[in-house]
Amino acid sequence: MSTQQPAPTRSPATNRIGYEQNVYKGATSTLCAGCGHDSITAQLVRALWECNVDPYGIAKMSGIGCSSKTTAYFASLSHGFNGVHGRAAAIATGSFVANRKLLHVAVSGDGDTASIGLGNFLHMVRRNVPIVYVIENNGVYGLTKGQFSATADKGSTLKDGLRNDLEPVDCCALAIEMGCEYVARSFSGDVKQLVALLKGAIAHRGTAVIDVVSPCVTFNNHEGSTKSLKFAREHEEPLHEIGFVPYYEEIRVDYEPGTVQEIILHDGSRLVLKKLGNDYDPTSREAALVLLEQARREKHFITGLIYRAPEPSPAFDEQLELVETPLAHLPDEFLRPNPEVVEQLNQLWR
Amino acid sequence: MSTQQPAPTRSPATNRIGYEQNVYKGATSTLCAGCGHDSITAQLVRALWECNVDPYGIAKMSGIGCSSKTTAYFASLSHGFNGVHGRAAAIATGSFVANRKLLHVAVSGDGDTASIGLGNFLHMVRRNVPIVYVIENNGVYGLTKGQFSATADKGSTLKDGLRNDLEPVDCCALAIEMGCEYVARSFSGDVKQLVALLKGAIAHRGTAVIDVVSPCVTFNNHEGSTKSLKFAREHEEPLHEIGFVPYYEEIRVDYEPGTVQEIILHDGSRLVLKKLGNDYDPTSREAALVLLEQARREKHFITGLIYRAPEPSPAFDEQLELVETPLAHLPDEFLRPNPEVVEQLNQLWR
Amino acid sequence: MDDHLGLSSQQQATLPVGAIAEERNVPRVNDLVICVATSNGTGSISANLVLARSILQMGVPIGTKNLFPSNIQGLPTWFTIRVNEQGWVANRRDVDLFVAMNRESVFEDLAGLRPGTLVVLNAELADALQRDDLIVYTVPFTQLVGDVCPEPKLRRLVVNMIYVGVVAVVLGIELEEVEAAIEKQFAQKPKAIELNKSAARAGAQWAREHIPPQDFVRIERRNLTTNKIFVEGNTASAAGLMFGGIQVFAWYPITPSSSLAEALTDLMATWRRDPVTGKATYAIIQAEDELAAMGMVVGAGWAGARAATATSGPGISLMAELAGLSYFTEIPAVIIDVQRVGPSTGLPTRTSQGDMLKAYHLSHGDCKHVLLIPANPKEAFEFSMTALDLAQRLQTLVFVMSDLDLGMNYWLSDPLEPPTQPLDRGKVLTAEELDQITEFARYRDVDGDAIPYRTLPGTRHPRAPFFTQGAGHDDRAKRSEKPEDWAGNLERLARKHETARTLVPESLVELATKPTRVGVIAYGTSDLPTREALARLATAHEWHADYLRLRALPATAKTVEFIEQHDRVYLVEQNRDAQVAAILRAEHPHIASRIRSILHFNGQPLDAATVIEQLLTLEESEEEQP
Amino acid sequence: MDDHLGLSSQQQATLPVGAIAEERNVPRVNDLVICVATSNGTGSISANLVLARSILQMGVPIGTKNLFPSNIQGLPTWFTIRVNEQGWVANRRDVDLFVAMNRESVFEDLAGLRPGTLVVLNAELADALQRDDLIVYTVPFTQLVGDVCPEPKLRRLVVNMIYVGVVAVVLGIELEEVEAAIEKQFAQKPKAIELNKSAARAGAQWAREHIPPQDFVRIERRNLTTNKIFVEGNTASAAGLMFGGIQVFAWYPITPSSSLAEALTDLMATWRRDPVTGKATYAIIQAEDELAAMGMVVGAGWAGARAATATSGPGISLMAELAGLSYFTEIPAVIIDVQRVGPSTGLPTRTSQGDMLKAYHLSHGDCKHVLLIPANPKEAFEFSMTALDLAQRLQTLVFVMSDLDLGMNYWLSDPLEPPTQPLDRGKVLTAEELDQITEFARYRDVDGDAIPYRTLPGTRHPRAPFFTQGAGHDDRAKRSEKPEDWAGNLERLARKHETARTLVPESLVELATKPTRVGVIAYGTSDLPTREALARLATAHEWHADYLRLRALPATAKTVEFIEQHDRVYLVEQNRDAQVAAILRAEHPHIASRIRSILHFNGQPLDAATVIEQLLTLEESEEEQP
Ligand SMILES: Cc1ncc(C[n+]2csc(CCOP(=O)(O)OP(=O)(O)O)c2C)c(N)n1
Ligand SMILES: Cc1ncc(C[n+]2csc(CCOP(=O)(O)OP(=O)(O)O)c2C)c(N)n1
Ligand code: SF4
Ligand code: SF4
Ligand SMILES: [Mg+2]
Ligand SMILES: [Mg+2]
Repeated sequence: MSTQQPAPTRSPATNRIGYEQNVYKGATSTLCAGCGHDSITAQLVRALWECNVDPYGIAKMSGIGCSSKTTAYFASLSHGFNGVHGRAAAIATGSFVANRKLLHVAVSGDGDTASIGLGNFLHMVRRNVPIVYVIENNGVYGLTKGQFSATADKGSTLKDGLRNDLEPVDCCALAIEMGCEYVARSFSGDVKQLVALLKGAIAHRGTAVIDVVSPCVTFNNHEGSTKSLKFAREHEEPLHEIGFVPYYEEIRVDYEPGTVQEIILHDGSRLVLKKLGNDYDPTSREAALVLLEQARREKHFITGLIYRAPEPSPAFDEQLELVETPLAHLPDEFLRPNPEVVEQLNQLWR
Repeated sequence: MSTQQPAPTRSPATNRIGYEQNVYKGATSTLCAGCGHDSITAQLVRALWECNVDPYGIAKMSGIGCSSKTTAYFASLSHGFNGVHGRAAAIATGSFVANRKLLHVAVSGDGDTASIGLGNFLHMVRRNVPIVYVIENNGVYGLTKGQFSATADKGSTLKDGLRNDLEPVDCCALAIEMGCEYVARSFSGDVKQLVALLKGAIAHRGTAVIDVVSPCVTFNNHEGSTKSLKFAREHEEPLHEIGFVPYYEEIRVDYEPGTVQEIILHDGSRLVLKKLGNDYDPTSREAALVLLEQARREKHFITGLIYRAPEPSPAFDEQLELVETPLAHLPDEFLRPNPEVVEQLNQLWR
Repeated sequence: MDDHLGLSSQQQATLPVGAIAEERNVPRVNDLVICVATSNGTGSISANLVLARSILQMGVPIGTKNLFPSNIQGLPTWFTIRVNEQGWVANRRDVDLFVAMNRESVFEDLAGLRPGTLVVLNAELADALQRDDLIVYTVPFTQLVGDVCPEPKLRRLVVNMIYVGVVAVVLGIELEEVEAAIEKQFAQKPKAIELNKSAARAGAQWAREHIPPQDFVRIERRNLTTNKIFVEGNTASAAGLMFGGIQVFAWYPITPSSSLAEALTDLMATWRRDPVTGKATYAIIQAEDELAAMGMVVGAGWAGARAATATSGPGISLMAELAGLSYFTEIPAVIIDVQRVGPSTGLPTRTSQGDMLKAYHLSHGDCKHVLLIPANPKEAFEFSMTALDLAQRLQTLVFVMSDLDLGMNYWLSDPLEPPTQPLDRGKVLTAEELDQITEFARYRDVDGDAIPYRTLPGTRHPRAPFFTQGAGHDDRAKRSEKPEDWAGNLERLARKHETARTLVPESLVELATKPTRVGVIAYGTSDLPTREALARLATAHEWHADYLRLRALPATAKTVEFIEQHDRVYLVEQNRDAQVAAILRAEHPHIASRIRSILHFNGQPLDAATVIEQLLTLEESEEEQP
Repeated sequence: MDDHLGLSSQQQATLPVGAIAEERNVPRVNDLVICVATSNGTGSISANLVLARSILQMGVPIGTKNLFPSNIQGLPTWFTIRVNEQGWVANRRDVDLFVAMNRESVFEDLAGLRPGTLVVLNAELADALQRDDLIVYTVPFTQLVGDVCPEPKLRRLVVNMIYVGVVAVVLGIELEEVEAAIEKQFAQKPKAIELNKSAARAGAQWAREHIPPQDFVRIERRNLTTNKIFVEGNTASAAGLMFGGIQVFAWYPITPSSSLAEALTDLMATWRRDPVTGKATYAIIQAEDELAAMGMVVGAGWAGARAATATSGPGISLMAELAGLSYFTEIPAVIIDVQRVGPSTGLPTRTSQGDMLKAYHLSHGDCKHVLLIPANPKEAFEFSMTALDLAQRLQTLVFVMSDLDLGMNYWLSDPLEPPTQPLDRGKVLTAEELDQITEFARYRDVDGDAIPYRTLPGTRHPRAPFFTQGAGHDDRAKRSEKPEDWAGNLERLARKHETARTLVPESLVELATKPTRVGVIAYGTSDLPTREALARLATAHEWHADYLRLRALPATAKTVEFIEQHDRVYLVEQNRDAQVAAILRAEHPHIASRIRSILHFNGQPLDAATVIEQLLTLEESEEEQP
């Protein structure tokens, strides 16, 4: 992919809040060499760094799986929570309402999200909980050694000959149906696109779902798997070239009119989408659903920003009308009514 | 609604297999007088009778809720299973593979299906388990006294002033995304349409989802509720007039060409859709998704056959390559390999 | 025995139960049971509460039991008021005054009554009367309601207030108190007050004109309820959570715990919004299921909030996996289990103590949780508050084991008292504190109480972060599969449970008036009927036993000593499997064989007669084989 | 103590464990432990199995333990082969011959070895050797593999077969048996056979040339494994399900039960397709979660199929609600719980018996389930079959309580025996049978065994249908909230559990050679190490005890009598909370105080030394305070 995005500033040694990229790294990965999940971790590190996220202020949430382990591999200055299988969405929801000032980043597998956790995932989306929710989608249960996940290709086979007769679940389409206002699909190997989409997700306020094809080199990298490295590399069809412009930067490159679409994010940052042939508008839910349906039918592996609501709705903390201070930091006097209230209640109940 | 459907045969006292409609009834309902669920039960009784379903051969499945109680109120010659909250889909799946010759009819609430059971419901759909799955959708938890369900209207309020800030879940759209090949929406008060859709579902082989708005007269019948009797009655927008022609009957009425669409079902029965103004084609997934999205946006209460796959895929029992005889009826010799096999295994493991 | 009323126990009574006055011309005063049979969904609850409150206002203690079906409208429902000036207001099986308003149940209702019962019978049900040993007042309700209520639509509701008037006259309840109770009941709907008052008056008027004074039972003014409150346990629990500083409450509707969540929603909206901005200092989330509810609680607890959920049996089953996560990752969490009858769906509208063992060990693997067991609304309030503190202190899951009887019935209770201690925030290290120490090890037992220190996400200190996982870890929270790390951690968790043993609410002991080698233990809502039974056994049978009320698990040293000090101890439980006995026997095998069980598990609230019957039978067999 | 290997117990050994030959010039024969340390995902399993099988083929009993991390590739993994001609092949803590192939663990590995241990050390790791009390053979594996394997990509796999050759020579394993084992191992991949053989030969060759004969340990041909099979417990369970006539199997992947489902999938595809049509006489469904898996099992059981699932700890937590549904609606169901270390995620690749209490009472409310507890592959086969029968017979949920040690390790076992009885279909009434009777009451105890009759959906008879519900019902399956219906039904279910007590596999007793007042009880995979401990205690310490192996819960009368007949009984369990002791104490309080616990819960398979240490310590304290 060539780039027309705002001229990249030469990567400085530290970001605007003074941290080196290293600060956003974590423990050494214990995943298989070449696992797609590790590339995503690397992009997450970069995106967090480039977005000047407070390295102490991240809540890293996950379920159980190879993918879910990766919360240990980035942002080591922040707390991480590797919970139970399929419940990252629910746990993250609770954590978010307890401390809405933390940037919640959830990393989850396709088994975690599309099988056992499907209901909870969709309801988190419905609540518009501000979480960057990354699905590391390899079409397989990595950690339990290669069973089909719900995003496995129809017709694919296991080593022992077992065939999958079911259509893969499309988490992006379901998220859109549940009202998600930031939905993207990417590929662990498409570094530039993925970083931009992650940065967009960080700047978005509300649930951001990024479904990233992330090859499992051990169990699902064979010829014919649409989740293999080779396939993804050869068949990726980006919807647009995508660049992220933080709120504090001007766009420094001019575009031919009509070739570029700007998506303005919550904090004033922008995603700059440069059209590639087709004329896709990611701000229309209808178009997004049709796009995904066509891609499914024609077995196209499209990537990019699939949907961003033109007018974002209130996020979960706004719906709940939470006080500004994170609940977890409220002092006693906010948490306990005056002793007289006890007497008032007694009176009421007499 | 006026009718152009095949001239109705005068309801005979008995159906083609010799049973009176009464035979398809069940215990007396203990629901509130006027509850929409009771109307649906009545239409189910009629559809089963008119479809000449073996009254002994039905498996009635449900979760927990007012809606789920209704499996006691029809087909009293058949076994019913009022399981646990949200798991009707899973339980029915198990029952179906055990005895694929039984007609599986599941009745479930919106709480049951769209909240606690959402994941299991969607995965049942994905497997294309042959089940007539009726959602009795009242936007409320009836049996637990009126809390919001996940299909409650955005902005609606409870008695104590609590407001629902969330968009309703659209089970039809989700079902289509999961590959459901028979998806319909109706209203408990639209007797004719509902019976036709139920009959179509009975004749369809594969999961058939019918989302029926079913007013809860006790907790969600107030002014402004889109699930109230009054609202549904006044705002229903049928996509088409719909008639069911069993496989053994000829259509006896001629239509002007182009005014009617015929959907041929598994057993040769047909749904005859008479167009009403708009030109909706229920055999296009894309069109169905767009339709539902528009209806959502414009807050239209459209009813009718929303989607039927032009070429149905293998149902779950075909995917599993099950023997013809229901598994539950197989004699010992099919279930236990010869004693020599034990020795062969021993040999293998020596 | 009126079994179909659900007023009997699984065993038939063999002893005289109500102290029926033998001399019929001296009415029994302030010792009776009123039962009203109506149809579910007809709004009779208001009338019944007015009746109950008017007695209370006369200074006489009462207890109420609302027996309703798992149905929204139309099935039979019974409301029972026990009046007893000694304060014995637990369930009692037999009825002194019966109000028959429901056709569906009236045949069985009447057939089940004790001879001599007073009956207020709706004239429209007169055909159901097929015996002549009852004292029946047939009241023309339809006619009376027509007179007071011109609006036909309202008559179904208003008719109930007429029987209140009738009953008031029959029993000697002062009409002024009825009217005051109506004012209280309809404080939010002033328009309804006058109409209801006139209905009550009409009933009273009719009664005065048509019913001769009876000399069986009477209510007389006393001074025994001053200052008491009359409240449902669930409401009190909700208040406890509020004063406990709850920040995140996630729930999924289920009878009988929904009303706790709903009461909390109301209370918090009034008292826990920031007075300046009007914003909420809390989040109440109706989750999509119990898995999510518990997930949210655990997530919130992790992030530093005081978080709880309320549920019932099926809910705790679904929360099992996450309960183990809370235990093992040492995240504070609170579950209020308002127990209903299980297993499975069971009887959602009936009471039980059937989740005790389940909650104690909830989740796979080696888990033991802390259980607080309130017996009345005051304790429901206190223990809900304490649970939030203890969860923080112990960094673990704490249950409050309430039940439907406590949660959904109105109880006469001592008034709530404001908390005297600040919120316990537990062992949380701030960035400043981290500066003072050289090492932070999340799961290390620094203080010898097996409770480690934690930091909250977002703490701006390089030593603060740690990785939380349900998988094996060393004391620095690093993933570990080493045998000694696993075993060491699990042993520490066991020791932490021993610390909990010293922090939970202490058992309460009441010694018998005479020295005895026999003890009785009860917990939760078994307390009141058990104490009544003991009082009665002492008076009527000269049988004495020391009494201990268990208020928490793990059992405190005092509880174990109590058992050690008695030859045999009867443990009263409202479940089939003697669940608390199982826990005590497992943990304290040396006293296992001293424990005998008194079990009651038919969905009815426990009554003293059941305790007495089983106790005497067991004591008899004890004497036979010494 | 090589703790980091995970070869130690939570307590350090205080007794001499391996019977180390004092005279070093007489090698100890057929009594040794080999441990191979490699890196996960390098395919060393094939080599290790070849090594194990070649010893087996020499007629010498072995046991293997594969200690692997919860990781797919790269973390350390240890494979242990215990060789013992007495058949004591359970875990033993110390190692006689160590093969060091993994850099990541080599420092700790070597540091942890007992002085005098033989070490086959990869020359590339020579720098890690920092002690001189080991007998080290430094092998240039890289060079050797280069010679035999021209294809660089394959070398990582083939190198493992080289150490097999080396070890064979060092221990005296016949090379012909190694080659035969290679042929067996690679039967499906004939191309690999020659390559592996030459690798083994190269290793042997090098060893013969460079390693002087040692006189510490040796393997010699015997005749002790004839007819035995060598198989994983999960595979045997799968075969049991197949012969048990399973029709519906629904599962969700989880270590360590996945391989059971996968083995079943393979077996059924071969043996359970209709020979004529090729169609399946069964359904195996990978569900979307454990809730669905259990839902499918219950649904299938309801519709008349023999249905089961296999899972581990987190799975049974999630299945809790549906387990109660099965219990209460009396629907046959089977759960095979291949236990791993909990609570929470725990140690997914480590073994435990930590779900016993949980499974026994799974679900809210009063529930008790039937548990079968296999101790070896033969029983895994039999009990999986029996479980399906018993579930039909008792119309309830039956657990098979396996564990990771049994399920995922290869065990030497007696061969499987074909079933002798036809499938038990339980009390199912057909339409014809319904014709013979006047009334069908689904939940009535007709036969006095508390097991009711049922009909299957689809039965064409007007008396056949009934309504299944988890809510209260009368004996005709009609919804009921009546107290006596509820209590009566629950009492019958308790009686049914007593019937189960008489139907489950009986305990096995081995009396001590001398009369003794002391008993020992173990179950499941604790059997072998416990018996080894007893044998050793008898020989070395003149300490004798009677032994009972519990094979099921509820405990049979024989088990209870065994405890009654002994002053004290040591119950060996691989969990922290003495979970089976808890069950026995709760149900049989009169023997509660006789039970003492020997507990092991560090994730390692139990070893005899742990039993001996704890036993002797407890016995000592027993003597001190008589
Ligand atoms: C309740 C429960 N069931 C099953 C498991 C076993 N398990 C661990 S990870 C996993 C699936 C992992 O697949 P996925 O989410 O796609 O992550 P990946 O490893 O492929 O990245 C499963 C089934 C578990 N830990 N908990
Ligand atoms: C696990 C579990 N959680 C909660 C409940 C309580 N409950 C019973 S019915 C119901 C919801 C009913 O709503 P819906 O499915 O919409 O059916 P409706 O009554 O409206 O027809 C709930 C939450 C339960 N029975 N089981
Ligand atoms: S098994 Fe697959 S998903 Fe897991 S670490 Fe290895 S490559 Fe990645
Ligand atoms: S509460 Fe609502 S849903 Fe339930 S029976 Fe009554 S009207 Fe129907
Ligand atoms: Mg995956
Ligand atoms: Mg509903």
